Amino acid sequence: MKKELKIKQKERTNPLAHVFDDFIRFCQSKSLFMLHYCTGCGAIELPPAMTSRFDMERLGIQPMVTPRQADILLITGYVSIKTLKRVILTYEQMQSPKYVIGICSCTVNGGMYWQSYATAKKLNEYMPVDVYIAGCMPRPEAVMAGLQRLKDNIRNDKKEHKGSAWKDYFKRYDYYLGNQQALFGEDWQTPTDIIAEAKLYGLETEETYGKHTKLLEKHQTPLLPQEMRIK
Amino acid sequence: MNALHLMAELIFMPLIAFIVGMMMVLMMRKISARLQRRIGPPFFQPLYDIVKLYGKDTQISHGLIHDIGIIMAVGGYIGAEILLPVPGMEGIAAKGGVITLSYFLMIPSLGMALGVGQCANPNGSIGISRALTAMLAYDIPFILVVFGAAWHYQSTSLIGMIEYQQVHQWGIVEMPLLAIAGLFALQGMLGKQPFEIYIAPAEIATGPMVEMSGKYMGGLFVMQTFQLYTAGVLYASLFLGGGTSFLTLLPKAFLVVALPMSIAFMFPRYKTEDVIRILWKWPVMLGLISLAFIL
Amino acid sequence: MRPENYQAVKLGDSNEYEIFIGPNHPGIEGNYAFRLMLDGDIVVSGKADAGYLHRGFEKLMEGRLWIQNLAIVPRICVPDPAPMEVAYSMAVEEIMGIEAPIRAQWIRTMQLELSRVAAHLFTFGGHAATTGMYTPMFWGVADRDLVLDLFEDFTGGRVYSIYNIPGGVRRELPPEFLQKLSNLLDYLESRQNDYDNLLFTNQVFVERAKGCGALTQSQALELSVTGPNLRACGLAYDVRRDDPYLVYDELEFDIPRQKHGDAYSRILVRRDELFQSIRILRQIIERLPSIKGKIRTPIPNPLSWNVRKGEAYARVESSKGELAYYVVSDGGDKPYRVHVRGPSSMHAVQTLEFLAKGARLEDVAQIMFSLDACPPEVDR
Amino acid sequence: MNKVQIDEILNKVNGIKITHKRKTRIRVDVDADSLPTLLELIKGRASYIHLSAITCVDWIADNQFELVYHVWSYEEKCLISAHTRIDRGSEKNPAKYISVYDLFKPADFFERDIFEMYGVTFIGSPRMEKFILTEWNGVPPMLKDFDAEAYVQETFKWTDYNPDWLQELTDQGGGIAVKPEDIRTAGNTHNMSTHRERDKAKAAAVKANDKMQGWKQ
Repeated sequence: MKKELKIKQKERTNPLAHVFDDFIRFCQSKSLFMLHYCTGCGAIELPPAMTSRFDMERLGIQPMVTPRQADILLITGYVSIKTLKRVILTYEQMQSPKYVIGICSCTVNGGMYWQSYATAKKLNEYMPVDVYIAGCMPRPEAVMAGLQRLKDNIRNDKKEHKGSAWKDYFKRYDYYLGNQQALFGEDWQTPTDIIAEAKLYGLETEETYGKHTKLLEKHQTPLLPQEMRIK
Repeated sequence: MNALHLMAELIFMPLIAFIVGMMMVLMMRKISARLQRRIGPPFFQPLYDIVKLYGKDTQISHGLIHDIGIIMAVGGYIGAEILLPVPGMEGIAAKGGVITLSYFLMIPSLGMALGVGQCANPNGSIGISRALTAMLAYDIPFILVVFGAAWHYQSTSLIGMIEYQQVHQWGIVEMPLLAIAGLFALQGMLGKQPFEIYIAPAEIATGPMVEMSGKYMGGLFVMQTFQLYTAGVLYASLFLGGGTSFLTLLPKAFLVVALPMSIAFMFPRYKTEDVIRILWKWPVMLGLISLAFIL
Repeated sequence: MRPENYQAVKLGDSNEYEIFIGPNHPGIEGNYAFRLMLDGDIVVSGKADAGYLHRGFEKLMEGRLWIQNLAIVPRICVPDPAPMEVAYSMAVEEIMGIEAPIRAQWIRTMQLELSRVAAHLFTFGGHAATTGMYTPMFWGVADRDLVLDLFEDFTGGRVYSIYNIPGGVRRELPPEFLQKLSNLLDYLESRQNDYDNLLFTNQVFVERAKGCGALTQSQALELSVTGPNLRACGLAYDVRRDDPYLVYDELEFDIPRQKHGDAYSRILVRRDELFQSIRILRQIIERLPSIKGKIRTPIPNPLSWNVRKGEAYARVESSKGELAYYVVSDGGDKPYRVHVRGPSSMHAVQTLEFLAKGARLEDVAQIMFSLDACPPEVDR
Repeated sequence: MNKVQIDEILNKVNGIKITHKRKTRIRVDVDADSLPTLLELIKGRASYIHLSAITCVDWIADNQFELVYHVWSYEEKCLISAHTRIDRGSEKNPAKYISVYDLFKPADFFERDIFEMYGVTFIGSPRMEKFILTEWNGVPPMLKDFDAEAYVQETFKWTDYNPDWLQELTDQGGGIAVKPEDIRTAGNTHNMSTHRERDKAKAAAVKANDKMQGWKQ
């Protein structure tokens, strides 16, 4: 039994709306909670970046431990296929606006593990990536510079449209789902219903649907409210 | 006129609490940063965090109770703020008194328990059960402290207590043992190390906050500002003579908050049962001895 | 409100419930998972779930040249990469029947000990953070960064130095490097008091760590526990002394040990080892200038280098324990088989499962960090 | 215990070949049948109680797996590597061997590892299940006849890297001598299996450069 969701995005009629938007965007760029998923070696350069020597907190970036609260998903290095599944689950649980940063060359193109049967090569096939920080591994300064770039992107999103890559996941869900299915098999599904969300936020486009989403619908278990019983 | 005046106070008291609380959060983060040999966040960071969390495009709700829980958590503190007299504004403090206030201070924990229970995340459930256990642990010394203070000042109204201290000596001079017991309870109430059992990221991945996102997390951040403010001002009013103006009250409040924070970043956390044992042993003992003197 | 699609797994009529620690969790070291079955607060059973960091290293190495492999070996253990390079180079040297020049061996020893210092500083912070004290982590990582600066100075790489090569080391030390090293050691020793006050004698920390995850010596031997974890159980076994390699038989150092085998003993052993490493480094600073000579035994053109047929089992003591490389060559330009025996493959799987049973939920993360398990060594 | 004494103990096993490689390394070759006996003997009689590792080597030309048990003695300070060979088996009839879990607890980990990576089943090992490769459905990947590179080429796509500045350089006759795409598709050349091949490629690139009369002038 799937709930029909009828809420549509409201028209913005407030004349001050864009002022609020700008202010919120400014705050978003100033305060970033990051979830650093230690998928690989790059994770070792994050503690120096976070702690006393480079101190990320002075830029308003602090670590958070659950995906629900985080704004940035830091993928720190190669993603093995087993990890990639968890990364996608994590990504889908995060609340938008959300950003993905791929650290290390391995997230760009497989890096030095390009021969490996166990690692996924291109991260942006499976989720939209905002900023890549190449290097093996990038120094803390490079990580900080990448985060600064992300902050600039968020602040200038209105002009340049670089800070809203997360919308792409809803808009072109079929593409991402197709790549995921190719790697994990056709019965792949996540607990989050992306299509319903895309409808809810008014982000669905033609590319949200396709043959892959049809395949998903075939075996997707229906949403059932959890039973609560007290014995 | 009177009703209008009261209305204005009811709005301004939580607002002041919010702004001062944010500065206290900033101070807390700055203290931790200095102890950890780094610079720390910029001045407006707490504001940015809260605005950002409220400005999230999407939130996930786990049902009505989840929403109500957060409203209770924040609302409980807003209620507490208008019961907490500050210089120039009394709100409904004269009608409520410190007993009502201590009841109000329990509402946020219960509200969180409701909200988190709805999330169906085992980490959250463990966290909230620990939070309630911690509440049980620090409430006994807290009630003792409140009772002792009320008996000593012969008043259950905070206004009366402050007036007494302005005339006579500060509470901390007259009942030092009770004041120390109060500091213990304060540490437990703020949930800081060594009594930080319900946040515990390494054990239960931040316990009650595990499923909170967007506005809900923002609610918790707001709650934290109120929590620090309440703790600071309440302790200052009970033992440090309150203040005739904000210039005298706020330094005391900041000092009171800074003390547990400086201790917190130097200690690990106890286990749950150790927290109960320690909070029921030392502050309660101190409080009882102090009560014996007072009575 | 937004739709969610979760289904809780029901476990029948029992009080037990399941909790996942990891793979993305502050209480787990790196990318690793541990499933707990809990009854209240007590762990009924735990099951390690590895493979999140699996890259198929051993397969990759079979497909690359002997010299190319040097670039990927350090990546097997990220916090302590130097022993990996040295062990691999030593194995290849043993097959080839060559030996690194004496000066290269001293430099290698220095690199290993510096790496051990860095790894231990990292571990203190991690262990303390699991008990809720974050300040040592900030201090430790910042001090470790100073060691990394030195690495950058003499190898060119901050974390992965790729400094060793079969037959020696790549480069001569930069001028005045030993003076810098000496200054760093002075600084680290001056920090000892701070660390002791903050962490090792902190009453609350001692209370948390004492008795947590205790191993007896016989249990440790049965589970093949090595390194500081074994020495915390009272057996002074160290590859550096018992199966000497490089120049360790010419150096004076003690092997610290403790009796109780719990988390507190383990962190104390690491603390003492840190200062033993400093002692070794001081001896190296003293001796190294008087040792002149080449730093590399010439090897054939590495791009068409056929290592002769043979096999070797090279063991070194990393900061985690006994690290071994088993290298087989069939006479080709690539290794026929490389097997990595990471010390954590013993600690993070069977030992952790054994210690978690009956422990409290609060202690699981601490047990894992006190064992200093390094997940990539398990997954490879 | 000196060389003679340990030899005496080892020689109780039938068909054994002992090589003293150096002071702390002894190589022993035994039949597959007598390996457990050997391990039990050296554990019981000579205090070799620390199982350092079990390695499997795939000798595909001989159609055999070589199992190597590295056992260390804390008292003798010596490592015995016991080598044995078992039949490689086939896909339908995978290789089997006897577990030494009852002698050495850590064998659980190593045997499970070999089971995953090579498909050798150890009879009596407590957890013959997937551990690291739970998401892997293919053949055991460490087998020599599994071509990881072909699998990768089949499964994954690559990012093309053609920035403008590189294109400019290429137009002028410079740029990357051997493109990563070519390396990948050309199979073996990626590792420059011989330096001559690499030199050839270089020479070709230089020639091309000369023809273009490039940007150097």
